Amino acid sequence: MSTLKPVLSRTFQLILVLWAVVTILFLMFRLMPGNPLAAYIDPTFTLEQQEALIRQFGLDESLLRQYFTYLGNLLQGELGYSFRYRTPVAERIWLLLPNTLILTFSSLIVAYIFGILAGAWLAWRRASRAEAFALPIVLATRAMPEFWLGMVLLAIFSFSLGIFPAGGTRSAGTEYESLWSLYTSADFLSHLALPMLTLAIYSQGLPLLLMRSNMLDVMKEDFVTMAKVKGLSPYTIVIKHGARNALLPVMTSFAISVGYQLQGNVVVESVFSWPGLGRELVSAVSASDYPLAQGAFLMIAVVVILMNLIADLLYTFLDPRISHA
Amino acid sequence: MTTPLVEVENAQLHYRVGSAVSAMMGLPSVVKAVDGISFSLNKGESVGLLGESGCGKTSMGRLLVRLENVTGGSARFDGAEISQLKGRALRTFRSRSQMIFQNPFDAVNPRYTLAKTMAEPLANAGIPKSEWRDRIIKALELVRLADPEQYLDRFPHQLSGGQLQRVVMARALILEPDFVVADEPVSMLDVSVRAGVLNVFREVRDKLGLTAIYISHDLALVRYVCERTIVMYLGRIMEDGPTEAIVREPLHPYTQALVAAVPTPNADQSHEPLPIGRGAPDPRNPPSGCVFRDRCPKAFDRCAAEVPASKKVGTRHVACHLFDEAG
Amino acid sequence: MKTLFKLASTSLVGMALLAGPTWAQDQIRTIHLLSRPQAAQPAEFQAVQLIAQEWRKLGLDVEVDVMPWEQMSSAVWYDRDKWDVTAWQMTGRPERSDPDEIIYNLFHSSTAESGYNFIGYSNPEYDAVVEKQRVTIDPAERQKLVRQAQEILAKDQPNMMLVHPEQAFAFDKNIWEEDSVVNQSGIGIRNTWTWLSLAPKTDQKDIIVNSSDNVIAVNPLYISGVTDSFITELLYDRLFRVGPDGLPTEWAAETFEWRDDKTIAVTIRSDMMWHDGKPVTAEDVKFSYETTTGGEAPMYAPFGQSISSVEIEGDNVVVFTLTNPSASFITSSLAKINLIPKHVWEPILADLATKEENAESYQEEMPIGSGPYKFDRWLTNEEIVLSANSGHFNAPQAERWILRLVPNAEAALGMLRSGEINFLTDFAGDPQVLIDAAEADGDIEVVSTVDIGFRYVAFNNRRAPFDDPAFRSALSSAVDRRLIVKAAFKGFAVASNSVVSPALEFWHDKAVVENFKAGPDIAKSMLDEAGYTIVDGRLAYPEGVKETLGE
Amino acid sequence: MSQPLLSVKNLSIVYEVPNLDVVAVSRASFDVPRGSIVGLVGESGCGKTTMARAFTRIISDNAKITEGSMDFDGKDLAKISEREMNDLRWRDIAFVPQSAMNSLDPVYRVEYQMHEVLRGRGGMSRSQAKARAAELFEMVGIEANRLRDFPHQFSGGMRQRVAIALALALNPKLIVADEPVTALDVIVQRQILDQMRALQRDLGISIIMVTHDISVVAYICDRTVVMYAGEVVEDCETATLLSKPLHPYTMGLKNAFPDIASAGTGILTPISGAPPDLARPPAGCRFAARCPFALDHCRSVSPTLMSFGDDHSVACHRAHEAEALRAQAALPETWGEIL
Amino acid sequence: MLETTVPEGPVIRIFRAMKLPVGDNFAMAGLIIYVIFALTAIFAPVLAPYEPTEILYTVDYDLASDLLPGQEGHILGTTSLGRDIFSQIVFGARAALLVGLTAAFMVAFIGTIVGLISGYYGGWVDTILMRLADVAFGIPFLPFVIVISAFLEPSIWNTVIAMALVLWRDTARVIRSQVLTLRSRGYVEAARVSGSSDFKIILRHIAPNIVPLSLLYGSIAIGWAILTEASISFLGFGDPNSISWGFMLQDAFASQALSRQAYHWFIPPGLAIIFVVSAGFFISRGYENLLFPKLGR
Repeated sequence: MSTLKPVLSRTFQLILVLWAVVTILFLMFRLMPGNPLAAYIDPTFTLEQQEALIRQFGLDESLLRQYFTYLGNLLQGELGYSFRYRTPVAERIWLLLPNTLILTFSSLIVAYIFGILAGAWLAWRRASRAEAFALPIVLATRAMPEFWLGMVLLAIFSFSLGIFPAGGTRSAGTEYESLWSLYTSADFLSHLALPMLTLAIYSQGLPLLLMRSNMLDVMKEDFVTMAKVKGLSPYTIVIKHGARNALLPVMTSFAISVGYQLQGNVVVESVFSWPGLGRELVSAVSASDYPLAQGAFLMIAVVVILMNLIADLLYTFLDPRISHA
Repeated sequence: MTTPLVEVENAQLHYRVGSAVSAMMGLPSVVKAVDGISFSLNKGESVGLLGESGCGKTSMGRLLVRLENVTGGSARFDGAEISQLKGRALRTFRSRSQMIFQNPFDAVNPRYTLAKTMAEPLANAGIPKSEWRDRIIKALELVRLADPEQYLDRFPHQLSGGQLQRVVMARALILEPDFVVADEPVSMLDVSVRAGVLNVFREVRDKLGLTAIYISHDLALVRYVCERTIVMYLGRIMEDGPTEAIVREPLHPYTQALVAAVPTPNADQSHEPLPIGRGAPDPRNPPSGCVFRDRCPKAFDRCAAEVPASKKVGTRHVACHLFDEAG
Repeated sequence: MKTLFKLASTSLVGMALLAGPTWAQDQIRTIHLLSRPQAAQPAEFQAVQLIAQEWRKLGLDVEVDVMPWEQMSSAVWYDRDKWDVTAWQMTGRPERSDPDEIIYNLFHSSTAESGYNFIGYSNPEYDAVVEKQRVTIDPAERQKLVRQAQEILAKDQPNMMLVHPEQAFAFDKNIWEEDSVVNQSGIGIRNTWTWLSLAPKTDQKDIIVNSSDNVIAVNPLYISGVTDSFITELLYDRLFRVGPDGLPTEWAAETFEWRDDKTIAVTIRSDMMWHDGKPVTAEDVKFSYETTTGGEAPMYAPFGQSISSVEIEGDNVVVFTLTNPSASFITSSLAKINLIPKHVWEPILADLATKEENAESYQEEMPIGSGPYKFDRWLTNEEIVLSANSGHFNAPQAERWILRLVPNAEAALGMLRSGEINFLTDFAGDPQVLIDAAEADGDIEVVSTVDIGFRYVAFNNRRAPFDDPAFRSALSSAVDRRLIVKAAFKGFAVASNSVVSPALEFWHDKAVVENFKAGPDIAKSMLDEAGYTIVDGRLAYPEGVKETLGE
Repeated sequence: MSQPLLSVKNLSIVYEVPNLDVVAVSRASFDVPRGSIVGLVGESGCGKTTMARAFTRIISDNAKITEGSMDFDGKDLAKISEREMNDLRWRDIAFVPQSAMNSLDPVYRVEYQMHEVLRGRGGMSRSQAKARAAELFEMVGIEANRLRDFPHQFSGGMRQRVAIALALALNPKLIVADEPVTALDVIVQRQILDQMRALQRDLGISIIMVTHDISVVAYICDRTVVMYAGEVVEDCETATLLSKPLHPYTMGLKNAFPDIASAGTGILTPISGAPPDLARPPAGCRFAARCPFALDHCRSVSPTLMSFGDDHSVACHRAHEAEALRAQAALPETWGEIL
Repeated sequence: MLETTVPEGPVIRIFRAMKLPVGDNFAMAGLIIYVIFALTAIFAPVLAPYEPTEILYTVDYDLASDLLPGQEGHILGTTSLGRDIFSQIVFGARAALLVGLTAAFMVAFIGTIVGLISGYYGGWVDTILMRLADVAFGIPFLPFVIVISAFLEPSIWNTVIAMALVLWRDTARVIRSQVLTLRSRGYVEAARVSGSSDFKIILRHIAPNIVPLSLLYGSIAIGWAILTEASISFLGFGDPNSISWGFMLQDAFASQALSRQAYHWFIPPGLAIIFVVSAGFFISRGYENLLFPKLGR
């Protein structure tokens, strides 16, 4: 009962936010200046052909009507037709989403494992020379433009050293039975390495700094002092009490990071020719393919919102002060 | 008989906690900080609001200076409903009714000099600037701060707790209000300086003919300051009457336990077990009927079924079913 | 507010404007020069920067507006009277080996309203010349007319012709036999003939090529993009193909015969099969041509518009009757329109006829053609795989043809060096970088070819001051083309003053290019002569002309 | 009389703040007899908490024990190695903190935290620990099934009982309790004090009770040590302290404290002024500035803690006049301005 | 009790009053970087030997392109388009300052106002504003800026406005929770009891306490804005008429600086971004917990 409550109320909130984002998206794309189809109407078209195209995309209806059609379609999981590809947007997006998710999650998992360990270590070595050296570097990694980092890594590890391939998810023409067999293949992993590393280097700063500052805070808590007074071993004190408590917000931040990372992917996917949602969004936007851009945007927004919810719930479930209220 | 200055009738202050969804699911979502409290104060009367943490005594005090508004019932000041005051009437009320806060270090803006802190009520009341300095010094003298001039340009952290609490008191009194709510004004202070602040409070109250409410969890302090005491428990009044009578012969089982529990600085005090069960009050989930019944050693069936009404017993009012047949 | 770092001169002008005296002559408004982004078109972007810099020296206030292709094309095509000047390009396609498409479509006044003459050029003398060359079948006669058209354009300067770029492509010579690469005139080594003849040296038998554009559709009835047409050309046969020499040659057609000016009979090969195993028939050919003009394929329709009827004679002869004699019919229609299987498309088209969508919106799961490659699979935004059709009459040497989608030039070059691709077919970067990389690598062969296509700056002939040929000529003369060739194209282009590429030797008018003189002084004196003067540091109209389009 | 359990001699603890040393505890001496409750009483900042922490040697990083000894059962807590000290911690010297809420790890069940001590420090098996935990809960009056709860699920008073149960886990000889009931309401406070007293009697352990509240001391402590500005100013049996205080500060403290048992509401008398800044302590007696009986001598010479009569130590130059001073001290006017 | 007073200069005192973490080496380093950065931006025309967009070429129409550092007086060489890299770096500071400061100002301003109103008034105003913040949290930041920048005219201002439209949320949430705490402070309640108007209370008691927080969020927003502008430029949606560091990187990559091994071209703008953005982080390091506000709701 007590665990159901936050889930319900947060889910309710999520639906509201989702609706608001969907509406903003709709307005954003419909109220843009100019004819949305302009880029796709060939000058040689007759007036009838032009009108047919406008009708085909339902752009002749009133704004309100378009809005309700759009909402109705969304409820059925339809995102309309791409202007450019003339095919259903949802189809393309479902094809690209797994690539984006695997990149996002693999990089974050690496970033979090490293960040948590390094953060705990730096907290342990607080006020040491190691810290004075490491902190500015960590802060600088968060200040790097991701695409720049990606390009530099590409230049070193791919162009110069030839260790990793320069882009894509697999070698030309290779075939896999399923996504799973693809994702577990050495070929895929070697393609994943550089973009994953780029994102991981950028992302590790958050868990690292968070872990470190939480550890430092926790180590000042009364219960840690009491653990010392109890004569418990340093391992118990630092790991079981310090790290365990410090981890809580770090775990929560993971979900939020997924949302953030998805946004960062937009640039990195373009650098590494990664066939994901971000690159699709960029190319759809440059091509004025409104329905596709809208669909890709919406999908990213949904993941962001979902992850915000999961972060909230994680916090609720992981902290016994809330879950056992 | 004069009309009372402060009249509280069945006042309620309910806080909503948790979301609308949890309310729909019937989970406890309301904390009844004040739940049906009635009393009145005549001009010049001072009363102690006594109770444990979470009993609603501070909320009650905040209602009377309009830091909160009643969610039910009424709280009137000089005949006017406090929560309805507007414009000019509200301004007048603000200058007539004041509050002394618990933590002196929190009650003054750390960025302000004491003169600036003291000037705030004056500015709000539209007192001409030329008079400020005199009035500030007069107020500081009133609370017996020696050599008040020296404090004007000081910052709060340069004063001791005792001194600062006097300044807080002076600020409350600078407009010569009729009514003051003092919320545990000495609980943050060391014992050796408490007495001074208490003595000043008593002196000023008598000098200005203040009507006062003194909020405290400490019966000994209430006894030192007020002739009348209202004992609260979980948002309700348990007992209301002359302090001495309550100290000597508490009627309500809760008051009895409370009086018995108060420690004294004497070697020869009773170590009898308290006439009360273990456990603690839970403001979110109070028992039905009498809110004290789950800890009351004398509780019987009726206590669970019915909220006891307040009954006059001698000079006192008691809300306990034990006194139902007495009348 | 928008331009952050205005040049000192412009701010001076701004101050002068604030003073607000009245001038005898109207100053010319700020001219907006459109360009595509640097990332997509570095050479064009650079050329535009240079041109803007030179024009500013004439006293013109120029602002460069950068936008991606789709936005730029809609700004220029859709609102034809709303833009000033734009950088533009015509890409070299095999069917443009015949000059008609360019000299007629781009400049004939009939296409100004909604066709390719988006600049609004209108000259009755010119119209007469290009109309005439269309129906002149005799080559020598026609050559004269085509050159005459070029001279008129040189005089009028409706566009500022810049260069014919040299396209650089590269391949891995460890993998492919160098002499199996075909260099098609005006097109380069990236062409269908190469994909057919490319002979593997090793076990690696896949041709792996790259594109920075996304593949939009694989649809024989939809002209969806340059990259997409590589694929359709391989999947679908045509009656003719433009050969490596730029002239049409028989393909699915075994023989052909002009029966008169307006009738051509084509005999099709008898041994052709669709990829699903069904034979290709004359019926299919007739169906293909009728579909093209039937309304469901608007983009292909112009290529079949001169056909009045298609008839079948016997088993394998198809007779086309034209509305007018057409000199370029074989190149522009018979070598252009894809042959599609009737049994596949008839039901699809019947279904589409009832809907808003037309055939351009239809993407087959598994496209069926009869061409030298078969469709294998398509991984969205990653690659398209075609495999060799061994039963084809001109079966390829390679096993598969794989198109990798690589959005940036840097990665494409990296992939070529690492072997992730073995034939660089799309390189938007600096050719010199490619050549240097090839030299360093040793295994890479770079081939560059002058393009049929060309780069130019289009003036909006409808709008003042560009409606004045003298003004256009002056602006065009302001920039020495050597600057564009060297500074923007790094030497990988030839200066141009004609829309007909020197790659089309027969049609190209050398004199037009050789006689063109440019330089700041020439431009200034031309403007002087036409009455344009500098008013307070800024170029102004001749007396009597008012600025009506100022902001 | 047997050897005291803990004997503190000349203990000084210094906080090293940049540019400056703050002597939080200055040459403090007192004994904790076996099986007794000793109160350590004083106002905020008097050094009582610092000293209490010193008995476990877990003090802030910038605090140093600069001199003196803490003789605990034959070992000097100030000198023994960290390893030896860690051996003593919780097995012999346990601690009850002021806020049990903050001193229990919020993410573990109480049972886990109990086992951590019983098994980790007491070497018990899982089943032994389980039984012992239940037994301890019973001792402090909590149902054993509540072991499965998280700390925040207990009320303030219950948490304090949990903290006491934890302290008792390994049968320590000494429990240091730092303001264990200060945050509690009077009724719960009284119940906890009763419990502590009962347990102390039953188990025969010693307790050091750190508090600012004389009434708590009066209620529960056998002996009381009064601290002022880092120094021990008086040390005797609680009854003696309340009836016959020798130090003017103790006398003043009593006057400032309201007494509900007294017949009327006499005037409470404050001690004017404030304690000195420990970074710059005055010469002479630290209380002199606030003391109505201070002489010139008091302001220049620091009094030492001396034995006066039976088992009664005091640090006052005028202790020999105490009888007379007490009489004067009872009069409010003695303390000057009462407002 | 352990408070000590050490004599301090007036600047340090002002910083302290603003709760800037002086004494912290990081924070000081950050402030110094900011000062250098601001001076560079202000004196850019003096420092830069060339106009950043000026195309340099010789009389023979050869571009002065791809020069190496030091060649012909170009400190950092020239780009493939024949522009002076050092001048671009210097003028890039101006663009960065402009983008950074305006975005930071808007983010801090909107966020502070929303947070103040939401926290102080509570009730339905709070509910609405915080739901709006939730919505803003649901909008993917970079994609949003891309869409706005691409569909409206590509200009630095559209980018800045798009950023402000989303990023106010973080500031607003933190300010709100800070206001909630402040609102229950004794001196604020005392002001209410003594009859001070809401406006006066906000202005005199609450605002001074949240200004440091606003500044902090502003300084982080400077970094975000510069990074975002760089990403936008890299993807080709940037303002082509302004030379920013992001534009330079885009230029370098589009011109294949990597293959040319023109490190002198693409490393300096990257470092410039890192330095300026880290400066904001350094300053905020003193407030580490505030760096990640979403976690402590």
